[in-house]
Amino acid sequence: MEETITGLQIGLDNMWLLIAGFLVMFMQPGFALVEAGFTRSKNTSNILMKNFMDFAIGSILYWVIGFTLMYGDTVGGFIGIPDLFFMSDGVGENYADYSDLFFQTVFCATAATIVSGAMAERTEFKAYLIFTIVISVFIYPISGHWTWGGGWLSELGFHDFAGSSIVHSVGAWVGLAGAAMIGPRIGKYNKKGKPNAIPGHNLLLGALGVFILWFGWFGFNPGSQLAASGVENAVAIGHIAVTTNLAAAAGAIAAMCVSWCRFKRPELSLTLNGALAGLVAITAGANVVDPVGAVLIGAMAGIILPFAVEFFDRILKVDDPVGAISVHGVSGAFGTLMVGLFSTEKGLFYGGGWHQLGVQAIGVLVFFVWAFGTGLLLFYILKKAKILRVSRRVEEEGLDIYEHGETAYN
Amino acid sequence: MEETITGLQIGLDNMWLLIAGFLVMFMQPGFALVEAGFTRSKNTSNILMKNFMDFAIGSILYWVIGFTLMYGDTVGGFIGIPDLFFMSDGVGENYADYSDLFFQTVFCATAATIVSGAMAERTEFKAYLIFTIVISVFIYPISGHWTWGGGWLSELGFHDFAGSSIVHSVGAWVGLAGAAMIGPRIGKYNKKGKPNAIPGHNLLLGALGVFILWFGWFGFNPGSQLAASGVENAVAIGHIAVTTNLAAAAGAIAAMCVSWCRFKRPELSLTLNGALAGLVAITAGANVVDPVGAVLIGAMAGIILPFAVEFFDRILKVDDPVGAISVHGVSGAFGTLMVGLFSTEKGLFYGGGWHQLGVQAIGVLVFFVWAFGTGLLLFYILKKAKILRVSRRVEEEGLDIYEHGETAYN
Amino acid sequence: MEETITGLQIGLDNMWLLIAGFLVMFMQPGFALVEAGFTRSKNTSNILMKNFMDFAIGSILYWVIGFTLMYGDTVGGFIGIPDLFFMSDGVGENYADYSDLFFQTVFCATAATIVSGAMAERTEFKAYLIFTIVISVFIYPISGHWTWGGGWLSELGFHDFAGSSIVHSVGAWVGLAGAAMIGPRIGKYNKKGKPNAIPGHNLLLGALGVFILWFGWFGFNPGSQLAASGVENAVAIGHIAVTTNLAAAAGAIAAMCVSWCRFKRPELSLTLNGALAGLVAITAGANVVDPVGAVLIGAMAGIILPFAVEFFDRILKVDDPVGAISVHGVSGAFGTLMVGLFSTEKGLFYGGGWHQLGVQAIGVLVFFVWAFGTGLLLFYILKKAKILRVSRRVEEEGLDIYEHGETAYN
Amino acid sequence: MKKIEAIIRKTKFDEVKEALDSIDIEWFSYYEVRGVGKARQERIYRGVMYDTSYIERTLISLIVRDKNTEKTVKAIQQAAYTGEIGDGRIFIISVEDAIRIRTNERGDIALYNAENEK
Amino acid sequence: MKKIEAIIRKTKFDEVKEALDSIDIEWFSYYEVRGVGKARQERIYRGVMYDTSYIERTLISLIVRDKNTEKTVKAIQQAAYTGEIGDGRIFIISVEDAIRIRTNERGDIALYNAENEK
Amino acid sequence: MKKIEAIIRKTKFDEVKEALDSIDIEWFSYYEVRGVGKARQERIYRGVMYDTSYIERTLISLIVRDKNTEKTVKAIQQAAYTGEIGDGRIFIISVEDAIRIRTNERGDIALYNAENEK
Ligand SMILES: Nc1ncnc2c1ncn2[C@@H]1O[C@H](COP(=O)(O)OP(=O)(O)O)[C@@H](O)[C@H]1O
Ligand SMILES: Nc1ncnc2c1ncn2[C@@H]1O[C@H](COP(=O)(O)OP(=O)(O)O)[C@@H](O)[C@H]1O
Ligand SMILES: Nc1ncnc2c1ncn2[C@@H]1O[C@H](COP(=O)(O)OP(=O)(O)O)[C@@H](O)[C@H]1O
Repeated sequence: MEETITGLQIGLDNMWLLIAGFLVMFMQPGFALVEAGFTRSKNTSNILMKNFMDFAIGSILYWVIGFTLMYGDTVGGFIGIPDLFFMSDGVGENYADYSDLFFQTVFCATAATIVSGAMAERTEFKAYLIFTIVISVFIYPISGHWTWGGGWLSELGFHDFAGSSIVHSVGAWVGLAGAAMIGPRIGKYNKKGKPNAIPGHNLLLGALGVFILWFGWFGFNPGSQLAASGVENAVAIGHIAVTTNLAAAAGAIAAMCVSWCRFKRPELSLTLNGALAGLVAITAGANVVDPVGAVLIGAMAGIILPFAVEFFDRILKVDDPVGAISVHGVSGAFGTLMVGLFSTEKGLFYGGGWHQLGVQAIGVLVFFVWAFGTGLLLFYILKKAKILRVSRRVEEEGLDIYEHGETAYN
Repeated sequence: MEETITGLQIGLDNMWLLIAGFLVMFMQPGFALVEAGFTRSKNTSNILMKNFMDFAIGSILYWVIGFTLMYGDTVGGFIGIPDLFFMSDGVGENYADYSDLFFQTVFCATAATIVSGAMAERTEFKAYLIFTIVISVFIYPISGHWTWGGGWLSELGFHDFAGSSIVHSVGAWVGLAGAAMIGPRIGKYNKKGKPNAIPGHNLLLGALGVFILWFGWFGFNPGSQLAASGVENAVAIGHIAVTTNLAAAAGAIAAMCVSWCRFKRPELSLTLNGALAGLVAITAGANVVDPVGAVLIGAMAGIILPFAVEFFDRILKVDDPVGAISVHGVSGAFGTLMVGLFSTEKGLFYGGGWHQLGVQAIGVLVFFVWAFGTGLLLFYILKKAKILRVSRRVEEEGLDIYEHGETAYN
Repeated sequence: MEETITGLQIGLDNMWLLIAGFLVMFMQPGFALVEAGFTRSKNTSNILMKNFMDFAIGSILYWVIGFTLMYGDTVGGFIGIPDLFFMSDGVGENYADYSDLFFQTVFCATAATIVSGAMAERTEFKAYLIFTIVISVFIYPISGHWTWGGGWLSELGFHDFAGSSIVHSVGAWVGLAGAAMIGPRIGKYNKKGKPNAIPGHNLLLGALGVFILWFGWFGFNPGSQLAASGVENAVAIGHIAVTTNLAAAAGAIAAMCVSWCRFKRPELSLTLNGALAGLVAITAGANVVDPVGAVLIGAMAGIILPFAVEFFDRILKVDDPVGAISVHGVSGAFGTLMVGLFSTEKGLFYGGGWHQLGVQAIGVLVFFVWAFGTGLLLFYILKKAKILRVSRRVEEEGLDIYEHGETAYN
Repeated sequence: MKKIEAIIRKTKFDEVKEALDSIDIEWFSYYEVRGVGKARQERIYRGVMYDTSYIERTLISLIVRDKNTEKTVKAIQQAAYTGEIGDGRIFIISVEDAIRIRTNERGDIALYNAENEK
Repeated sequence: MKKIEAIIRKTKFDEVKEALDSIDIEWFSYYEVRGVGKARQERIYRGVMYDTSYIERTLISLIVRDKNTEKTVKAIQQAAYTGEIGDGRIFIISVEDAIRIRTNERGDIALYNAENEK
Repeated sequence: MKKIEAIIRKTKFDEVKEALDSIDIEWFSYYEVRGVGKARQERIYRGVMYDTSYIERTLISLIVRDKNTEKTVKAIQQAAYTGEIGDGRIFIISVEDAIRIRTNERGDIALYNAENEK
C-alpha cells in the first residue's frame, strides 16, 4: 500500500509536469504569432520557418546533449557531464526522467525562439539555424547549469524561480548581440538617424499570440514548482498562478496608461508588450512574492517597457522589430532584481536585508555578460563568414520569396 | 499516512481546479477572435484592446474586492463581507484558497467580456473601461453571491451549475441594456428601419474563436465540479464533459438545419453561434441532465438562436454585432429553465414535479431584473456624461485610428 | 481507506483521460486551420463548415451507436454489439464510462476530419455530411473494433498504440478513394497532365494549425496510455511525450532538408507537412520505441513525405489539396510497419525477429483494403447519385458563395 | 464617351452610389487606392508616433456617354461633398470606344444598358 | 498608342491571359476591382439575407500600339466571353506617350518588347 | 492636364515619392497592381515548382497640369530606375477636365494646390 501511495504521488506530480510542459510547448505558436504579427507580411513564411525550426532543432539537440550538459553531474559547478542521446526509463522522486527531459526541452526552445524576434526580417535562414544550434547545445545549457543544474550561482543563493534570467534574459541578450551586430532593417532609420515606425502587418495575430503566451505561462510558472501533490505544493501552484496572472494584468494596464499619457491614446501594441513584460518579470519570483508584490512588479515592468523600447530604438539604435530585448531582457533582469526587494522571505521590503538583492544583482550581471558575450562572438563569426545578413534586394522584396520560394499569403 | 492521502486528494483536486481555470482563461482569446471576426476590420484593434483590458482589469479588481464580495461571509444572503486585497496561503477541503481565487477570477472575466460584444464598433474606450470596472466589482459579484456565494437564491434551491445565468446571462443582459442605450451602428438600419447585414470581416477567425471557446468550455463546466478525486467526482466530470460536448454539437447541427430550411443554405455564421448557444444552454444543468437531455437542450438552443437573433435585430431593433445577447442571454436563460424540465433528479420530465421549474424561472427573472436594471442605470449615466458613444466621424472611419492610433492590419 | 486510495487512483487516471481528450478535441481547429490555410480563400467558409460539422455530427453519432459498435461485446471479433444512446454512470478500473466515451469520440472525429482535407474545394456539402455519417457509424467503429475493441487483429498481436493506422490511415484511405473518385480540381492539371501548383491562401494559419496539432498530439499519444497513476504509467507517458516530440521534430527537419536539396530552398509548406508526417508515424509505436527509434521513424517519415506527395500528384494524379493522403495515409502505414522494426520489445532491429513486422504488414494491408474499399463503394454511390461534386461554376467562383451564401473574408 | 474617375472618401461611397443610382447610372467599377497628399493621419506604433503618408480612398471608375457626363459629375460631386479637406477630385478622360463582351456591341450602344435607357 | 481597359470575370482571367499570349501580347497589368451593376449575388449573414451590391472582377490594363489594338480587343472579347450576363466590357482610351523606365525610351519603341516584335 | 500612370517596382515607391515631393508634386494616388510580363519569380509549393506569372507592382496615378508633365515624368523615371529588367513603364494620357469636390472648382485650378503653387 505504501507503494501504491508513492505511485499515486509520482503519478500526480508526473502528470502535472507533463501537462505544464504541454502548455509551455504551446507557447511556441504564441511566439510565432507575435513575431509574425509584429513584422511585415513579406517575411511571414521566413518567421514561421524559423520558429518551427528552432523548436524542432532545439528538441533534438537538447535531447542529444543539452539536457545532460545542463543537469548532469557538475564539474566544479560550471558544467554538467554530458551523456549523449539521453535515454532512461527511470523515475525520480516526483516524476519520470523522460518527463523531466520533456519539460526542460520546451524551456530551452523558449530561449532559442526569443533571439529570432530581435533579429527578424533581415537574417539569413542559414545563420538562424546555426545560432539556434549554438544556443541549444551551448549557451543556454551552460548558464542553465549554473543555477538550475545546481551550479555555482545556485550555491550563492541566487533565486530565479522559473527563468526570468535563465531563460528569458539569456535569449534576449543573445538577441541584443545579434541585433546590434546585424544592424537595423533598411528604412528603419532616416538620414538623420531618427527611427521610423515599421508597423506589424497583423496586430490581431500578435494579440492572439500574446493571449496564447499568457495561457502557456500557466505551464511555465506553476509548472516550475515541479510537483502538485501534497498541501504545500497545492498551495504553491495556486499561489504562483495568482501572482503570474496579476503581474501580467498589471503589466498590461501599466503599459496602456503610459501610452495614454505620453501619446494621448491607449495603444494596443504597447499594451500587448506590457502584458508580456509583466509575465517575464514575475517569472523569477512568482513563488516568493505575494499578490501585492506581484501587482507592483508587473506594473513597474509595464511602465519600464515603453522606455526600454525607446531606449533601444532611439538611443542605442538597435532595431528590434518585436521588442524582444525590452520584453525579455530588460523585464527579465528587472524581475530578477525585484526578488531581492519583494521576496516575502528574504526581500529588502520584507525585512530580509540587502543580501538577496546583492545576489540577484550578481546573477543579472552574470547572465548579461555570459549571454551577450557569447552572443557577440557568435554573431561576429557569422558576420565575418558573410552569412549573417541577406542581401539588400532580398530584404527589400522579402525573405519569403528568395529564401523560401514561398509567400505566406496567396 | 492519513495526511499523505489527504495531501494527494487535495493535490489532485487543486490541480484539476487550476487546469480547468487555465482552460477558462484561454476562452479570452476565443471571445476576442469571435468578436473581432464578426465585426469590421476598421475596429479590430479596439476590440482586441477591450478584450485585453477586461481580462486585465477584471483580474486585478476581482482580487482587490470582487472575490470576497462574492464569497465572503454573507450579510443576509445578499452580499459578502469584502476583505480587500485577498491574501491567504490557506487551503480548503479540496484546494488552495489561491486556486479558488484564480478559478473565480476567470469566470468573472468571462461575464465582463460578453458585454463588449453586444456594444462593439461604436462604444468609447473610456466607457468600456468604466463598465468593466462596475461589472467586475459590483454587478457580477453581488448576484454571484446570491447563488454561488451561498446567498438567498441558492437557499431557494436554484440550480445553475456552471453559470448559464450567473455568468452568461448576466453579461448578456448588461450588454442588452448597453446596446439598447447606445443605439445601433450607423448604417445598420435603412431609412425604413429594415436591418442591413454588416458582415464580419473574418469568419475564419470567428470559427477559430468558437473552437477555442468549445475547448475552454471543458474547463468551464467540468471544472465547476471543483473536484476530481474519488469515484463520484470522476464520474461526474466525465458525465459533464459528455453532456457539454453533445449539447454543443446538437446546437451547431440544429442552427445549421434552421438556416438551411429558412435560407436554403447551411450558414456558417449561424452554425457557429448555434454551437455557442448549445454550450451556454447546457452550462446550467450539465451535471444533472443525461446525454439525451443534453442533446435536446442543445438542439433547442440551436433552433431558438436564429429566431432570437432576428427578434433583437428586427423587432427590438437592438444592434448586437456578434449576437452576444441571443447567444449568452437568451440561451443562458433557456438553459437555466431547462434544468427544471430535464434534471434527472428534480426535473418535470423525470417526475420531479413543477417545483424546480418554478425556482428556475424565478432565478432567470431575478438575474434579468438585476443585470438589465443595473445595466440601464449604468449606461444611462454614461450616456448623460456623453462618454458612451464615439462621434460619427470616428465610427465611420473606424475606432482603431481615432481611439488607439493604430490599425490592426498594415 | 483502501477505498479512498482507489478513489484517488481512479480520480487521477480519469482526469488524465479527460484532459488528454480535451487536447485531442483541440486538434479540430488545428485541422481546420491547416485545411483552410492550404486552400484558396474562396472556399474557406465551406472548409470551416465541414470541419465543424464533422465534429458535431461525429460527436452525436458516435454516442448514438458508434461507441458500442466499436467497444461493445464482440461478435466473433468482427463487430461489437451496439447499444443505442450510450448511457452509463458506471466506472471502470481506471476511469468513468463517460470519460471513455468522450475520449473515444474525439478520436473518431479525427478520422472523419482527415477525409475532408483530401477532397477539399470541390465536394458538395451534402455529400460531405453523408460520408461523415458513414465514417462515424460504420467505417471507423468496425475496423476500430478489430483492434482496440479487442477484435481479431488485436488477437493477432497487431500493435497500433494510438492509431497510426486505426485512425489516421483509415481516414486517409477513405480520402484517397474520395479524391480519386471525384477527380482533380479544375486547373490542377494542364492540358499535358502536368500538375500546377495551387498555393494555399494563408500559410500562417496553416502553420498555426500544425502547431495546434502538435500540441494536441500530446493528448493523442500520451493520453492513449489511458492511465497516469503509478510509477509504470508515469514513466510510460513521459516516454511517449518524448518520442512523440522527437519524431515530430525529426520529421520537420527531414522534410526541410529534402526540400532544400531538391528545390534549393527550405520550404515552409513541406516542413509543416513533415512535422505532421513524423507525428502520424510515431503514433503506432510511441510507447514501444526508444528516443533513437523515434527520431529515425520521424526522420524517415519526413523524407518519404515529399516523394509521397509527388507520387500522388504526378503519377497517380490524385489531387489532394492539403496532402492528407500522404501525411496520414502513407505516414500512418509507414509508422505502423516501423513498429515491427523498432519496437524495443519485439522489433526486428532489437532482436525480436520477423514476426511482429509480418503482423504489422497484415494490419496495414487490412486497413487499406477495408477503408479504401468501403470508401470506393461509398463515393461511387454518391457519384452516381450526382451529389458528389459541385458544378463547374460553383467550383470556379468558390463554394462559399453558392453552397453557403457567405464568404469568409469581407 | 467619357471616363469619369472620382477619388472620394471611403465613407462617402454609399452615398455616391445612391446618387448615381438615382440618375440611372447603375454600372460602375471601383477599387481602393491610397491617396498621398496633405491630409495625414497621426498614428503610433510601439511608442513611435508617425504620420501615415497616405489615406485610403475609393476610386470610382465609370464610363458614360458624352451627354451624361455633366450630370454624373454633378451627382458625384454633391454626394461626396463634406466641405472638409480631403473630399477628393473627379477627373474626366475621353474614351475612344467601348465593347460589351457578351454581345460584341461597340460604341455608345455598349453603354446603353449601362445607363439603363434608350 | 491605346490603353485597353478590360473588366472581365475573375474566373476568365487565365483564359484571357493565354489568348493574349498567343497573339504575342506578353505585357500587361491587372488588378481586382468591384463591379457595381445589375448582376448581384445573394448572400446571408447571421440570418439576414442581402444582395451584394458588387461583384469582384479583374481589370486588365494594357497599352498597345495602335496597329495592335483591334487584334487585342478581339482576343480579349473572345476569351472572356461566356454569353451570360456579367461578361464585362472593354474600353479603349488614347495614350499620348509611353516611357520605359529602364531605358528612358519614349513612344512606340517603349512598347516594342512589350509586344515582342520588331 | 495629363494623367501620368507609372508602373514601378514596389520597393522603389518611397524613393519616387520623395522625388515627387522635391518637385512639389504632393498629391497623387497609388495602388497595387500585378504585372504580367517576362520578369518572373520562381516559387515552390509543396514540392511543385512554378513561376509566378505576375509580379506585384505599384501603380502611381497622378494628374498634372500640362506644363508640369515633363518634369514629373523625369522625376519618376530617375527615381524608379535601377537598370535591371522590370523597372516598369510610364504612360501619359490626356485629361479633359478636373473637378475638386470640396470647392467645385474645375480645370487647371482644381490641380493648383495639388501642385502647391500659384
Ligand atoms: N493630382 C492628383 N492626381 C491624383 N490623385 C489626386 C490628385 N489630387 C488629389 N488626388 C487624390 O485626391 C485625394 C485628396 O483630395 P484633396 O486634395 O485632399 O481634397 P481637397 O481638395 O478637399 O483638399 C488625395 O488623397 C489623392 O488620392
Ligand atoms: N459604364 C461602365 N463603367 C465602368 N464599369 C462598367 C461599366 N459598365 C460595366 N462595367 C463593369 O463591367 C461589369 C459588368 O458587365 P456587364 O454589364 O454585367 O456585362 P453584360 O454586358 O454581360 O451585362 C460591371 O460589374 C462593371 O464592373
Ligand atoms: N504595355 C503594357 N501595358 C500595361 N502594363 C505594362 C506594359 N508593359 C509593361 N507593363 C508593366 O510594367 C511592368 C514591367 O516593366 P518591364 O517591361 O519589366 O521593364 P523593363 O522595360 O525593364 O523590361 C510589367 O510587370 C507590367 O506591369
